[in-house]
Amino acid sequence: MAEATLTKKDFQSDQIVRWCPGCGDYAILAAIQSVMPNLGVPKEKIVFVSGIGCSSRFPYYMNTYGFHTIHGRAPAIATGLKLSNPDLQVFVVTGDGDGLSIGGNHLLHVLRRNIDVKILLFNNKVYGLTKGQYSPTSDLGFKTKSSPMGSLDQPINPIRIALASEASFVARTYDANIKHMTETFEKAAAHKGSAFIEILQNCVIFNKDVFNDIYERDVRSDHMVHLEEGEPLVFGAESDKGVFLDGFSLKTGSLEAPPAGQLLTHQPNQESPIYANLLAAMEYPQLPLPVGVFRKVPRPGYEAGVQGQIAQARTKQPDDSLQTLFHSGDTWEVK
Amino acid sequence: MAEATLTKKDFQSDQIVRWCPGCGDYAILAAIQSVMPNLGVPKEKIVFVSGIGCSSRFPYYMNTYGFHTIHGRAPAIATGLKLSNPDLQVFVVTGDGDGLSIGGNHLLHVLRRNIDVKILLFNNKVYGLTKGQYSPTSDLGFKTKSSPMGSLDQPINPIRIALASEASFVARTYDANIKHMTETFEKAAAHKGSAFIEILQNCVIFNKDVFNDIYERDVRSDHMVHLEEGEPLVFGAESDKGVFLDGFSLKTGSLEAPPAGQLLTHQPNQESPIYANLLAAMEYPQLPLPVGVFRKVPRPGYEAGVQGQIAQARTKQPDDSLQTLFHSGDTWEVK
Amino acid sequence: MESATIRFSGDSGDGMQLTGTQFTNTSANFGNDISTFPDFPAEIRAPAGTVPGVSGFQINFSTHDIHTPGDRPNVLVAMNPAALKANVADLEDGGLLLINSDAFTKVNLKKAEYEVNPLEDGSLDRFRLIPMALTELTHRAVEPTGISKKEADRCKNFFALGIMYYLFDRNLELSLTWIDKKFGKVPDIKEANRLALLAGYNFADTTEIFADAYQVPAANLKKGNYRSLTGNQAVAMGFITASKLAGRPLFYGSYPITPASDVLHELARHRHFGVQTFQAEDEIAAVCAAIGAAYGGHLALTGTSGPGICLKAEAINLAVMTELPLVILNVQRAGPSTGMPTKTEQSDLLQAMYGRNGSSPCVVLAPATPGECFTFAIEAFRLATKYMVPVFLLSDGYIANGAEPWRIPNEADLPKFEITYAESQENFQPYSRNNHLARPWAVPGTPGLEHRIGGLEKAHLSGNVSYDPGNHQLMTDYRAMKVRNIREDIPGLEIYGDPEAETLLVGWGGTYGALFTAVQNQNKQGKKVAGAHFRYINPFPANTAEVLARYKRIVVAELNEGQLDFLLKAQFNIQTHTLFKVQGKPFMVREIIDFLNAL
Amino acid sequence: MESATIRFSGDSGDGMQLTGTQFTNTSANFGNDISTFPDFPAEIRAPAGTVPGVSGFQINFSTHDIHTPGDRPNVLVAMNPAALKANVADLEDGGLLLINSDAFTKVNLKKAEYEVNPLEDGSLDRFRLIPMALTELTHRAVEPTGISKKEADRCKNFFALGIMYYLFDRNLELSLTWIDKKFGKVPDIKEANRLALLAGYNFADTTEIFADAYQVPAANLKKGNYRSLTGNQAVAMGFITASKLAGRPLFYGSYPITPASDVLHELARHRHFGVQTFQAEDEIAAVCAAIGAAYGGHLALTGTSGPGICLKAEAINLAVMTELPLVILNVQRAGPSTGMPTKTEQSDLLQAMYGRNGSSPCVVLAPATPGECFTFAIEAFRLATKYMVPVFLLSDGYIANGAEPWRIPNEADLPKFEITYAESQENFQPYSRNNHLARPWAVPGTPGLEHRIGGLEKAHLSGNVSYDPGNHQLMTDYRAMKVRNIREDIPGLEIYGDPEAETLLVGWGGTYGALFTAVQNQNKQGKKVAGAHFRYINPFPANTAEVLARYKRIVVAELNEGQLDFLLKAQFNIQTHTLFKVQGKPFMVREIIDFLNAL
Ligand SMILES: Cc1ncc(C[n+]2csc(CCOP(=O)(O)OP(=O)(O)O)c2C)c(N)n1
Ligand SMILES: Cc1ncc(C[n+]2csc(CCOP(=O)(O)OP(=O)(O)O)c2C)c(N)n1
Ligand code: SF4
Ligand code: SF4
Ligand SMILES: [Mg+2]
Ligand SMILES: [Mg+2]
Repeated sequence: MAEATLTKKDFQSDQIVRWCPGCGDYAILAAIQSVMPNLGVPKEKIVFVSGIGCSSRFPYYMNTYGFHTIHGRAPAIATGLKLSNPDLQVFVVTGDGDGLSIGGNHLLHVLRRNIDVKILLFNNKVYGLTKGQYSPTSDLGFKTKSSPMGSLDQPINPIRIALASEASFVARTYDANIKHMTETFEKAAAHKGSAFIEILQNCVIFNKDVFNDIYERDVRSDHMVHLEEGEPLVFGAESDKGVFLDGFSLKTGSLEAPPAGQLLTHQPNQESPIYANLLAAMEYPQLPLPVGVFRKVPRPGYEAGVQGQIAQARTKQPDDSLQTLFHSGDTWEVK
Repeated sequence: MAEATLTKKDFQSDQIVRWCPGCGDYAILAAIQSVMPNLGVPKEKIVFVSGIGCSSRFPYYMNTYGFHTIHGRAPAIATGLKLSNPDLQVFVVTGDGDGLSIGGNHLLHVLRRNIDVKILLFNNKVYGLTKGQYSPTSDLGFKTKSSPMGSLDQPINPIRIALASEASFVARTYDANIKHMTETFEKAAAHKGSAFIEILQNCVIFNKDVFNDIYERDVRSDHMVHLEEGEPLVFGAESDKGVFLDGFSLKTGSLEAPPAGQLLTHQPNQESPIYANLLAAMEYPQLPLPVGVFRKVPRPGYEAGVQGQIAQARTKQPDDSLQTLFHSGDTWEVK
Repeated sequence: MESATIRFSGDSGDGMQLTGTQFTNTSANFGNDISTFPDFPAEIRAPAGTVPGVSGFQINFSTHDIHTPGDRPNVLVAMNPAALKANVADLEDGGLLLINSDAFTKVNLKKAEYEVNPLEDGSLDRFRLIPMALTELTHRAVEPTGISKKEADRCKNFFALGIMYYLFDRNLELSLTWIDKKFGKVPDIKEANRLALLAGYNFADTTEIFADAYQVPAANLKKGNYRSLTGNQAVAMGFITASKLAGRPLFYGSYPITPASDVLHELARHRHFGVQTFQAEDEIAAVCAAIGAAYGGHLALTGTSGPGICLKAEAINLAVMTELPLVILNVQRAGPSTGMPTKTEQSDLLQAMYGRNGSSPCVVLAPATPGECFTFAIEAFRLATKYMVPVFLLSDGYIANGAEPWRIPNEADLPKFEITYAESQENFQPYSRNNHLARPWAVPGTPGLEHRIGGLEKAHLSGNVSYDPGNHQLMTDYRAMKVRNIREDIPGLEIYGDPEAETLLVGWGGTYGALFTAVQNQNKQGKKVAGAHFRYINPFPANTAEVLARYKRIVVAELNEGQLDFLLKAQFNIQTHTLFKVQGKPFMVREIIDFLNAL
Repeated sequence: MESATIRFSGDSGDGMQLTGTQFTNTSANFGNDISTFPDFPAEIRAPAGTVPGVSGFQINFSTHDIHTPGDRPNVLVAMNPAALKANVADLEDGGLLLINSDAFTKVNLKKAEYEVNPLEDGSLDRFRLIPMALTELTHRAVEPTGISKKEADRCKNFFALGIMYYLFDRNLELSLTWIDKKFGKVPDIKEANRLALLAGYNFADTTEIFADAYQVPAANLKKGNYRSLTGNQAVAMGFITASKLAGRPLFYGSYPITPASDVLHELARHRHFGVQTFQAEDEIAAVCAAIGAAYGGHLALTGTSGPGICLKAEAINLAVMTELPLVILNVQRAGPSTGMPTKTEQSDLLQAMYGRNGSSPCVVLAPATPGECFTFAIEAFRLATKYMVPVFLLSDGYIANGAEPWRIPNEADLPKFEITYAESQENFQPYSRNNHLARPWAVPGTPGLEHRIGGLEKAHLSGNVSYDPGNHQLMTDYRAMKVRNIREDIPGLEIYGDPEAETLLVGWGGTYGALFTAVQNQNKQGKKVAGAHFRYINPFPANTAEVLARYKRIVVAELNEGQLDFLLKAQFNIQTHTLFKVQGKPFMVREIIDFLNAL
């Protein structure tokens, strides 16, 4: 098999990468390129579809098929592509502006339909390409050229939006951890149906180090909790702290002297959205920020549904000749 | 005070109401008209802004200011109106198609910004005006002219979308109960900030009686649970059943012989979204459908924020003369 | 009688569309040429009995070729006062006016805003008024079935249809068969409708309310098998046909909107042809999904009406830049903004031409009749795929809902068009061009053709992003030339009417029937008038300048404020006389004749 | 020297925009007339050292009136090989080429895709090449401050600026003050930049690399206070001024997009003028919020660039139908689709005219210079509010980013316009019209005026929904007439150049400077050429037909494929010679002259 011999290099295009030096996008690109050979999918069957934004330049750097579309619409274009060619492996690359501002609605609908595309949302909490305006994930009070006195817009949480959109696979990862990205991407690629992955990404120019408090090496273990299926939600450099549910509220505590409540065990497969919503409510600094797979449930795929209807229709009406089509109503003859 | 003497009649316009006989919209209109005199707001300060759909004809029937805009965009237009005139009482009327299909993104953003508009989403699980195609809330398998073999689109739950959008007030009511509608609308009107209300509405032509299993008089008490602040989630004709949380799952049981788990007490004021998300996950027929106020939390209003910034800017730079503006950069004189 | 025009009118709930369609099919089957014009109420169901709730269906049937549903009906059926009010002004003087007198109650008169009963105040004297207790008569006719009063009420349209069948000496067979099929599962309703139809016919026969039945003999149509087809049905069938001819599946991305929704409904019924219909969350997603499918190698179509085109503009430009084949159907309605959704107009032509940022050439086609909706659906895909370019197909509410007999083609007679995808190769150049300037259609999944496209300006050949000034000029020119050169691939502009004419009547799209009839009429009266009708607007046919130059006087008639006129003036430096109408209504033949006579 | 053109070019990180702006301000202050043209790299930060990462700033300064930034620089400063590569073709033969030789390392040469070092292969022989170790020299100059190497590197633009100041005998004062203010909080950086500037100046002085310093004496500008202003700054200031003059708050609904974002940034800084800027979730929400604010009685503005206009089209039509005052700013960029976002073009004119469904007339204005962006911002609101109509204001990337000296007006000299809202009254008719056909502006909150508007066709006077055919025609005509009549309210088309000319050079919007200069130039050479420049495009000025008829030969020049040309031909039945350029670049004066000479 030809594809078995592919390497990361095969997925690097000949285009010069044009992100700012230090941009988190480089690490994400490297992670994706290193994951590609492991998918078992031939290069020509892989397509990257993106919107507009720094992040959305992504397809140019992948030596696969690529479509750099228009702002916010990548999920819709990917939908049409995937419906027409269900055996392609389609990735969507988008940003917090592209995916949650102008493109919020398409994101919602592609997820609820469970189209089998993998959506990578690069969240740098800012509009990079247009030079630094606040985005839907920017913090309240964030000062930018378009919000010189601070943003008044309550930020949204991409994970919560994805869950409300009935996404069947929802995860979060971060540019500072290639290994975590790689694993997360592989899980997403293996999932049948839509996969939504928020990637925390550092925009060194317009929102420098915004996630450092959370994910820098020396604080990471205290400020993040890595979700592992079947494992308790444990964190801390010594893995000595846990996340507990007490009534309707979450809190952290030491494992040795646990607080009131129940230590959570990670169950991404729960059909009910309740548990995943619980995790999605965890935000730093009140709680450690969860990364990993929040939810992963089987759901019927849309493409299969469409193909199924076509097959069923053909069984019922096997005759698809034009003559039959033309004569399908009342007809008469003029002699 | 002139407005104190207003009656329901004062809010009826001279236009003939043109919904189909039996349409649930009539009851909603009656409820709204009857609530108006109680708001303590003069008629001329009330504006109804709508999109396009059967439901969106609503403003024509209200003898207030009204704007029947374009499909899906009412929240955005209402935003501009409210920002320009913060002392207006602005209602948005939309449908499941208008508000969740084409307009889903604007809904999300108006809610997260917490613009002080009251959004009434008439959910009849179908596109009425365009004669009966499936909508984003239609059930899987729903057969319509555009889905003759059944819809393949996983429906979304408007309440879950509103919660993920960080809405500060979220409620559900239904056209079969004028009293419940009236109370809910009054609560929404009293809330400062965005209020989102899903109204279950019967489209007698294209989706006849779709909610009857839930809300018809004889089944209502068993298939719905009415949320009352501070009260336990109790239902049944004899108020003998309750909703219990057991681990991460909800179940119902008799109050006399309660199942394992904790009987829920309604707490719409919780700052954390966890509890409201829990309720939002309740769907008929697995569980009784909750109606009433899911969530109601104080959050800073956007209009006040804007006005505050203007005031603050004026304190800092009281001089708003044109000459100062013109001279605000480097200038030089030619003599 | 050579031809006759009947208009059925009643409340939305009275089944007038159905009645009209039955009469149409029977007449068509009989061998008449036909043309129909359904006139729906605005989309909200207005309260029963009011003028906004009136639904109408006009049919013109004839023993010779006809091209319009008729200006003014010879016979008007009015099921209630509102229907009378809404339609009586159109009835020709001396026309037959059949009225359901049972419906002329105080309440109904008030709903229709009649102060006095028009049946009694002499205001209808110039017509041959025939009031009949239609409700009562129908009730009596269906009594044996024991159905409810409400159900019985709903049969009165068949009673009325029966009367018309008698009056025009038509055979009941087709409608009886239809009733059998339609109501097969509810025997008493089936029986009731049967009884009503027969009773209407017999009642007319025995009561001698009419002096005699009229004869409108069969037309001398070309031999063949026929069916009746609306423009919306035809266009859907055309797209499926294109897909079969090309051997590529059809993908339709759409979002419901009046009057285009029926194309979605029609295509959705044809999954067994491999058709995928995708009801998107909005028009933007609909066109984007279609672009995705075009990229994926499908015959990609998106369809809507005017306001939806606004929303699709940005994405259509993406298809222009990426040079993907995309067909955009616009079933035009009256604008601007929401306008009058159920009414017809031709006012989106310049939007198709120029409604996008930048220099953004697309092909623009406009079928002239319901039947041509079929052929132009195929033509649209032939051009889109051959030239790798977006193609607009401008239909309108009038031809979309109007029907005419359609001679069923033989598969062998259909145009062929071949589609070739790029094949695996070394050093693939996604923006190389063939001799008609099309770039290769390289479908994901093809080994070795991995490449990147997008909305930024593309470098010639490589397709890489390019900001080079000369390249931008070159690519802009290519995009324009590609469309301009299509001139060589389409038929020339044809002239009909008097070969020695000095006046040329020019139109485009759905007004053909009225313009053609007006020219015929003028010629009969010895007036030296000819006509030319544009189906190809961008590019215009190669001989356009030459044809226009031949005439002393050019008259442009269109249902807008002068959009084709504008294009012709700008491109061909001509002066014109103009007849513009923006009323949400098709042209009446009379209006055109009067205009020509007054020149 | 009467005038000179310098272009600073370097990597995006080299501070060339800043350097250019400093030189501009100093020259303006000195009394030259100036015109500038910044040329940004495409929006993504390209890797340092590559051609796509080059940033340029051209300034033309003169002792007489000038109107363009100059075709070809007399002096080119190139901070690295990529900058040389990207710009050298534009430098005039014999021009001065100042180069930072330190940057011509192997690595950098490779990044710029130079095979051999151009400093060594004789390819620059036709210029006055001056290679200098700018990096090295700067490092040495700033050594006393002890700042890091990286920080020192960033001072070299001031070193280069110092050299230019010497070369053109400029005073350092303004830049020194600026450095003081800007870096006041970081003393060592402040000191370093000061040192670099002075060192550059002194270096040029002492080393005698230049034979002499040039003199470009002060121009004879009209007396008054001046400042330098880009089109984007000017338009923002104009809108704020309109708001002050009208006594109504300004509302700006927008979504960031190149090259319009700076208008949002600029307005956002002016909250103390009561300005509300609303950064919406997309362009649709932006225009809709503006429409809501217009309905609410504010001066409502929405702004974007071409692709954003596509998205706003449907909502603009709502403003057309509801007859609300709305100003739509389009800072045009190269299209179609995403096109070349940082490059200029004039290709959205027909989109402004026709980019909506139905017959949808809007006013279209196009300022000709950065300074006119100010006056036309006011004019746009005057017309929008007086006629209750949407107004397009078409700026472009060239005038938006280019600067010129702007004579600060006196408040008393500014145009007045009055706004009246409808007052409480009985039987209010929201679609009644005043003598210039505007309907009343009835703001929610006004007792007694409760009424309903929307996108469906409106009945004359009452504004109720109407499907009446005659009413639709009437309202369509009103909407068109209202805009057409504005002819009477705007200045006539003016002619510049030779009064006895037989050739008229016609243009619109941001190309004015180049066209004007070309005509001046031709006249100097005795050529009988005049010019006319359109700022009002819909409607055209009342005397347009008459003016055009006066000339034997009409030449239309525009930065698109012929959009104004198209409008003129269609409306005025003229024939034209055309000069169209679609390269993402402004006209060079030379191109126009050559074209005219070749006619
Ligand atoms: C229709 C349209 N509107 C606006 C823009 C301008 N624009 C390009 S990217 C962008 C935001 C990008 O933000 P995000 O998605 O967060 O990407 P990032 O650059 O941060 O990776 C905007 C507003 C555009 N290209 N098209
Ligand atoms: C841009 C645009 N697209 C499509 C339409 C057609 N359209 C009008 S209403 C509607 C759906 C209405 O559904 P919903 O919001 O559920 O309202 P309902 O009629 O059920 O009350 C559609 C698709 C339109 N008017 N404008
Ligand atoms: S602007 Fe920010 S997001 Fe964009 S390339 Fe630079 S660092 Fe990355
Ligand atoms: S179609 Fe349905 S929603 Fe619309 S008016 Fe009729 S019953 Fe109501
Ligand atoms: Mg971002
Ligand atoms: Mg609905």
